[in-house]
Amino acid sequence: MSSRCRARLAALAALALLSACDREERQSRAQPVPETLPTPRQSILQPGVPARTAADPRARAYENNSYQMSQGQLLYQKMNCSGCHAHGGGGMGPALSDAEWRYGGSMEEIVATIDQGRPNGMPSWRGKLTEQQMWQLAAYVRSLSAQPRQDVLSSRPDAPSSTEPATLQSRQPVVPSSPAGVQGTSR
Amino acid sequence: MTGGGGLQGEQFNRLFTLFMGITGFFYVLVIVGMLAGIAIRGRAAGTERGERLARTALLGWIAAVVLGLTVLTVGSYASERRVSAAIPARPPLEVQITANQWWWDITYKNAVPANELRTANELHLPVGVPVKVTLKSNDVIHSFWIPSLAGKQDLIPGRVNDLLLLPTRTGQFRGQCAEFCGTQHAHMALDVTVEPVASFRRWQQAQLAPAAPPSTPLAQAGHDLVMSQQCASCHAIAGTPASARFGPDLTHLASRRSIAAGTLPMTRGHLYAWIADPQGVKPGNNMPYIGFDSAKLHAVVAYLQGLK
Amino acid sequence: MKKQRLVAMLAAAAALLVISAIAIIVVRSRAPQPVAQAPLTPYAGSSGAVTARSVGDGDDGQWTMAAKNFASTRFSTATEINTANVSRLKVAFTFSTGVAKGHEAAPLVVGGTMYIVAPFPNNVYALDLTKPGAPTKWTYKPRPLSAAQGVACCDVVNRGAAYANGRIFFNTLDNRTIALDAATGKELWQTKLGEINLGETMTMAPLVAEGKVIVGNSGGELGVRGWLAALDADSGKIAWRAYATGPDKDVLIGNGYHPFYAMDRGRDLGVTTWPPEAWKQGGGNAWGWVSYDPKTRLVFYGTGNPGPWNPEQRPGDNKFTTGVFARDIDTGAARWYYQTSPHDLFDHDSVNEQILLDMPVKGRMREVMVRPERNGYFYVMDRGTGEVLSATPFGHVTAYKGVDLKSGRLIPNPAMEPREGQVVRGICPSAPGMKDWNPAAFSPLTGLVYIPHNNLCMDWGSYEASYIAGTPYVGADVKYYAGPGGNRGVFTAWDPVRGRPVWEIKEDLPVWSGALTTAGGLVFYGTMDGWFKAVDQRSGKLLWQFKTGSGIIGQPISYRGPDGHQYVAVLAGVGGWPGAIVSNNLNTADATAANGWGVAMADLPQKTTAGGMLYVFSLSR
Amino acid sequence: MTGIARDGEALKGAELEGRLDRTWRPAPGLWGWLTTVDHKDIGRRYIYTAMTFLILGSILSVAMRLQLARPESGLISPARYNQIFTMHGTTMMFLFAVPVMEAAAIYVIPLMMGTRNIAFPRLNAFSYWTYLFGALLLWVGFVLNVGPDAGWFMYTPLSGPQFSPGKRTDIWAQMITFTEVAGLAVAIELTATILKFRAPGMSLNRMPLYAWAILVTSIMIILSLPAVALCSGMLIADRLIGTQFFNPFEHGDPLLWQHLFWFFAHPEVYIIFLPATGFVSQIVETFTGRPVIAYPAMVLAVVATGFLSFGVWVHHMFATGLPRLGYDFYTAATMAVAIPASIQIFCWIATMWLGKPRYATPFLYVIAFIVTFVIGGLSGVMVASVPLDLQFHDTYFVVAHFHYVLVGGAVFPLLGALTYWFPKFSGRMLSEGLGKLAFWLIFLGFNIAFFPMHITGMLGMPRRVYTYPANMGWDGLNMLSSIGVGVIVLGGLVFLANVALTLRRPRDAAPNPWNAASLEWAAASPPPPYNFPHVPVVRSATPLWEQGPLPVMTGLRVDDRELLITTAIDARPDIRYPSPEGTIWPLLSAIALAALFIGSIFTPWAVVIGLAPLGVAFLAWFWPKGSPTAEPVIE
Repeated sequence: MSSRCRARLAALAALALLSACDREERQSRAQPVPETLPTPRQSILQPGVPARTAADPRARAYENNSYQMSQGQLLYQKMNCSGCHAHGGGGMGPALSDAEWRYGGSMEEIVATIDQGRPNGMPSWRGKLTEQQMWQLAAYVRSLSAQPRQDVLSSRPDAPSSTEPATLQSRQPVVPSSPAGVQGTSR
Repeated sequence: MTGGGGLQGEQFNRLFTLFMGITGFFYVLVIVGMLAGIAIRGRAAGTERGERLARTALLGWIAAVVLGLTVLTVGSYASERRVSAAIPARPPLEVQITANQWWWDITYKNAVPANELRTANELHLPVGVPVKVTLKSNDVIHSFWIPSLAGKQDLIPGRVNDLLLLPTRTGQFRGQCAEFCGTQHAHMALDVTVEPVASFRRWQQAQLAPAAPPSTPLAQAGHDLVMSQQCASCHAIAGTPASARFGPDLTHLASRRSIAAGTLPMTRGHLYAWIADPQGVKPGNNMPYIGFDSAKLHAVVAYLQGLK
Repeated sequence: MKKQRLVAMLAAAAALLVISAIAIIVVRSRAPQPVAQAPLTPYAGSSGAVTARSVGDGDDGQWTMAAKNFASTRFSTATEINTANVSRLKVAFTFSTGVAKGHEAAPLVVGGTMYIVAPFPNNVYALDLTKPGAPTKWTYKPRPLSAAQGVACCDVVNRGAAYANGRIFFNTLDNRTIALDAATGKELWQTKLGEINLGETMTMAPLVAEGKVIVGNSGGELGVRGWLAALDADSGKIAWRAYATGPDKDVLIGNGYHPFYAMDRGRDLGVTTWPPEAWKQGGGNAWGWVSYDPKTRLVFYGTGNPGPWNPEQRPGDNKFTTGVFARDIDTGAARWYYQTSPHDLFDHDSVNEQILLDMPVKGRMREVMVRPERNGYFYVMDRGTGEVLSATPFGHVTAYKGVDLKSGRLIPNPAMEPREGQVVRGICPSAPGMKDWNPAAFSPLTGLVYIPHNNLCMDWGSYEASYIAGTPYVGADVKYYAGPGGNRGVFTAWDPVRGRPVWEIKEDLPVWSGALTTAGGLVFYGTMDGWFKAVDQRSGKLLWQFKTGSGIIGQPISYRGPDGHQYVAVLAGVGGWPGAIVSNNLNTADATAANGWGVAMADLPQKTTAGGMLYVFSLSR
Repeated sequence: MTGIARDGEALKGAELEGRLDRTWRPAPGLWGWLTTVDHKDIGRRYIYTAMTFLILGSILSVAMRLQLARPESGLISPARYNQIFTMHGTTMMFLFAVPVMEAAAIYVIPLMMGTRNIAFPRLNAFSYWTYLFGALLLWVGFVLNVGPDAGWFMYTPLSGPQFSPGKRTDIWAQMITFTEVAGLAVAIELTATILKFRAPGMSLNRMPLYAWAILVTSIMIILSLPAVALCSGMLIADRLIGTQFFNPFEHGDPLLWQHLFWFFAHPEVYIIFLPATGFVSQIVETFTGRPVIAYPAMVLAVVATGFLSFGVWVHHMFATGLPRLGYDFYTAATMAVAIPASIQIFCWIATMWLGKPRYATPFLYVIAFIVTFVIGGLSGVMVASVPLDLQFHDTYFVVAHFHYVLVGGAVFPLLGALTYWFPKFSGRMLSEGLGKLAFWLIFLGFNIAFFPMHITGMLGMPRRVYTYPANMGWDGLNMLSSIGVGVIVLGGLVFLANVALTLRRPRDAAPNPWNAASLEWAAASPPPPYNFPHVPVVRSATPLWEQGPLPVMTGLRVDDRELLITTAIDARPDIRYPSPEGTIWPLLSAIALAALFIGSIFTPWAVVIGLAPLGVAFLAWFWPKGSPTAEPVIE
């Protein structure tokens, strides 16, 4: 093998590696794909049947990019998502950190949910968020249930932790006390 | 030298002159000594007398260095104390500045909360009035620095710092973030205006008023877009339903000197550029590309330009 | 001695029986009015407090409003079920609402019919008590907007209806007040009062007095500007609406406004005690309880928390949130106002019930209202002037140092004040308070107030919140956990005169149900794991308990059925703010789930499941 | 004692050298290259690697200066620029400056001490491989666009999990772990070598000043590196497993990072600077033909600098709002550092007065050192003052200041030292003509590039900006700085050309071409694997300037690797000590360690799983061989 040939091979290998490693790039502009949402505008949801939406090439790109995911994390707090869904545990809205998805848990389906809103209270964010922001949010939402690749996730935000409070008092079971000292039923 | 717009700046200039004098003297001494030593080749070479002389001179040199350093240290302390003595610990004006990636959120505190004034990226100070700048951060560490007024203080998440300033000269200055704070650290500037008390009061009154209602049909269309589209998800405009706090307050946007924390001068053309392609102007900042078509862009710019 | 008393009581009971029998007959023809009666004979050792004499204890045959009467005592004069026989209490009949959300409502019983408002979708059921098994007489479905569920801060609850003049009044989650014909279930009128797109909902139980339906809105966690409105009971037209923030004309503050304390006086405080414009999203919702004194024609109610929770975003006192208003029922004009938590730091709404009592204070009988407040203090206030006569903590308080009775101000503990960007730990009571909405009951027999409440502390981390209409406006991540002792709930018998507990029962879970007192010497309450309990008013001794199918957060009531026997009824159905962990199937790995209940309620899914069911009990015969 | 051969009257000259060569020479070929534990091989390798990173770091600085030459330039995106300046700082500080100073010491110190190898030679090999893998990790990451981008100082919370998503910062932090391990290992070797391996008679007060500098430096490394090990470990834990060390919400503290980081990073500047003063002392001694005057004062100055350097870290944090009284202390302490530095400067100049200077290239670098370093030192006095620092902090004034200190104070002496010891390394003298040309280009280019930065800083230009607005009065000065960097690059190329051309010539250097006084010049140029046929004996501070042949001591084994250990203070012969053979296990251990560290970037389980191969490699490395243990010197 001539040295020139070897050099070319090396250059090719280097290029391949380079292209594989864009997943940390701070891509501030949206992905170079036409900005259209993945689903038809009307809902195609059916109870009990997981909605199958067309795969969108952006799904993987956003989900595998740690910067996009961290932007999603930022938006999750700034757009008050955490007000309803807490840090994944839910509240006014359903939990996002469990395995149950009422309206589908794929990137495309989550974007559709954010975009269209859902009948039991999820507001539509169309026109309130850009599509890029919805993709970022969807990537972060999926990370709450640990679905994307682990090496893309951040361990924690600089925010109050959502784990058990350090000051938690004893978790011993408490037996209801009665001042008269009587326990249980008097049948 | 850009110091000198405020008390600290004046003190800085005086102290710097002292330091330059003494350090300059020692520098000249060293260089002349070395050049002489080289030029006068081996004049004292090998002599016992030379060795003894050198040891004695060393003691003298140490004494001189210690003396010089003492003067500088004391001068430095004195300068600091003079500044803190000149500014009361609780001055009449308090401004709270909260740093964000990559812009400044500014609130003029007031005993009556309803008179608290909120603006962004532009600081007005009355000349000759001591001011306490309270510094907080919403994300990473930033540093507040107006070179002309001198003094620098970090804004650290989880802590509240403050900086006492006393502007002594009117003028327009540029402040900026001095601690590396991420992608757009370079474009995190602050327009500072030091003005006479009367015009400061006028500015304050004007800024306290709610936003001007749109005056033309085009501006009205822009207003409706700003309220119904992505803009209102992040920005607040007093007197309108837009009340979000993710981005800078836009109530009197058009009265400011620059766009996007000192990135572009405030002109009609730059407003177009900024809204049409924020990521081209300031890559990595949190303002998204919205994709207004030209008609909508015209309307939005027309409305924003009316926010005097 | 004992025998004499027994005879006297039996005689009284017989007299009551006759009276109520007459009342039932009357009721069938025309609407009942609360009947002022002579106070019952208190037990020896009673605190000396009695139900406000201007209201009286009412009759025992029915339950026309959630709080039983205008004084909000929740005291039934029926004596059939008493400490001696309560152990024979058995289920008489049940009824499923078919809703698996939190059931906070009190059933109403009027003239042989029971009325139930279920949680969203707020169906109203009328059960015919005259027939065996109480079959449904009619059902009314208001069909509220589905999206309203998304802006209801703490489960899609409803706290009950009100009855007056042959009409049932209730609120729907999507901000409608509806009047139904009690006999047929036909809709008479409905008035839309708010906008769910702005985050507004209605969950409270209306109060009807002097031909006015008093209602208020919810939404303090979504930056909704609070108000209390009076609707004309006949037409549904808005007679007046008083906002909790904004200029004096919006708050209906005029010449007749005479607050007791200087801190509540001034012009346009609803504007000047806020940063510019912030009052428009300032909260202060009247989502809790309303009491009424017919003598002074004053309506009493409290206002909710200011928005957002993060206090640093709203410097100032934030009038007129977290305080108590006394308003003229005809005009809505404010008579007085007292702010329990100026510049509220911890979501300590002031919406809890005000029980109107007459009781001795420093040797003099005074017309007072007592309020077991969310901030942990038991307030005794002069209901004519708004003067605070005493404010005593009824649990573990670290958040405050006390109430300065001179200025009326609550004194916060500087070490516990929230700071943006840092978690403050060990704040007691927590955001749900020493006691949330779940109402206490008063027994004129003992003169004690029976308070179902919490023993919770919290960690609080606040950050700047952004107001986006129709989304939460909170700015704080909080986590609750059990306070000293490890028990999350307490049921306390409180002596309002001496300002101290007489007895208390520690409950593992927060006590989120209302309380009911009866002339039989009993007090009833339920627990979130589904135990419905009867204890002795005097000793707190547990006399009877029954495990229902789901956790109880409803308000028990008691009535005399058409058969002349006494019944006790309660809605079971876990939910509400803490119970949303179960009713909304939340993930408790996240301590901040349900605004802070995640870890505090982590064991609830193992202890109960969702489901709405009415349970009615009577003595086995 | 049959079968044991020792040098002495019976065994000397060519036969001795032949046998010693057989004993000490590494195995031939690639295997030998991988297994060698010879301090000269490893030292050379270390120097080459570190100089490679100097070149790479300089390429980054050229990129930065191209971007900054004009205002609002769009040449480099902000995200890329932030990586570049982070990589520049990190490479220069962690991959070039500290390693190259250690590398020179690894090569020179055993020779200067008159011994045959460094203490713990296998650890030395391990240290090199660890350093290499850490450096490769960082640079491969950078090439693959996962280079760190939060600054070489990695302030939290910017470097924390929220604001630096992805693996960029983890790569940086693990690179730190690698260099910590490498640096601590070398520091321990050098401390042991200097204290125990000195030639008989080289009592502490006869030790060359360079050895003093290295001794103090090594102790400083041992004391300061744990601080950065701690904070980078905490950062990794925060980022990887979600601990809350630096989360202000959960009562973690971003300033904790700054305290720990600067507790290491300020001494680090002196870790770079003190060896450079050692170079200067050796060069001044050689090229003035006399010892540096006031030896005790010089030693005390070095020790004092090391001591004071641990008490000044807060002067990096004057703007953070710490208590004012604390600031006063750190101002005074920082000012005090000027005293030992000024003593050293005085002594060198006085030595020039009293000696007969020769203007060889190394000496020119010393002159350049004094001219530039004193500027950096004096601007350092300025930034010690709180009011002045609050204006200068994080501006180009500080950039100018520390480049004057680090380039003027360390790189110039280093280049001088490389020129000075080049004949020892390679057996060839560098060309004086090209050397002087390179010197003048670098010296002038440096001043053109960095002096204007004092002014841009005073005009208000902050550091670490990827661009700046026009019309601030900064444009021309920035252009000048960029031109200056071009001149430095030219000088650097001439220097490289000089080295390349020289290496093509045959070996011709005498053992002591500069007529220097210290022991390394007693060995051949380049030295044989065993350094010295006989252990030299020292009777003064300048042994090679003594009359007559260098006295030696005999009796060490020649058929096995054996060293002489002397007492720590007086250097009296103490025991004979076996020095280990070459082995592959340090390399394999380093590979296992690298797998563990790099794996831990991706999953914490790598720490658990990675321990197994590491344990095996260590076990094999440390397995007792049954070789004779140290025995006391009998004579």
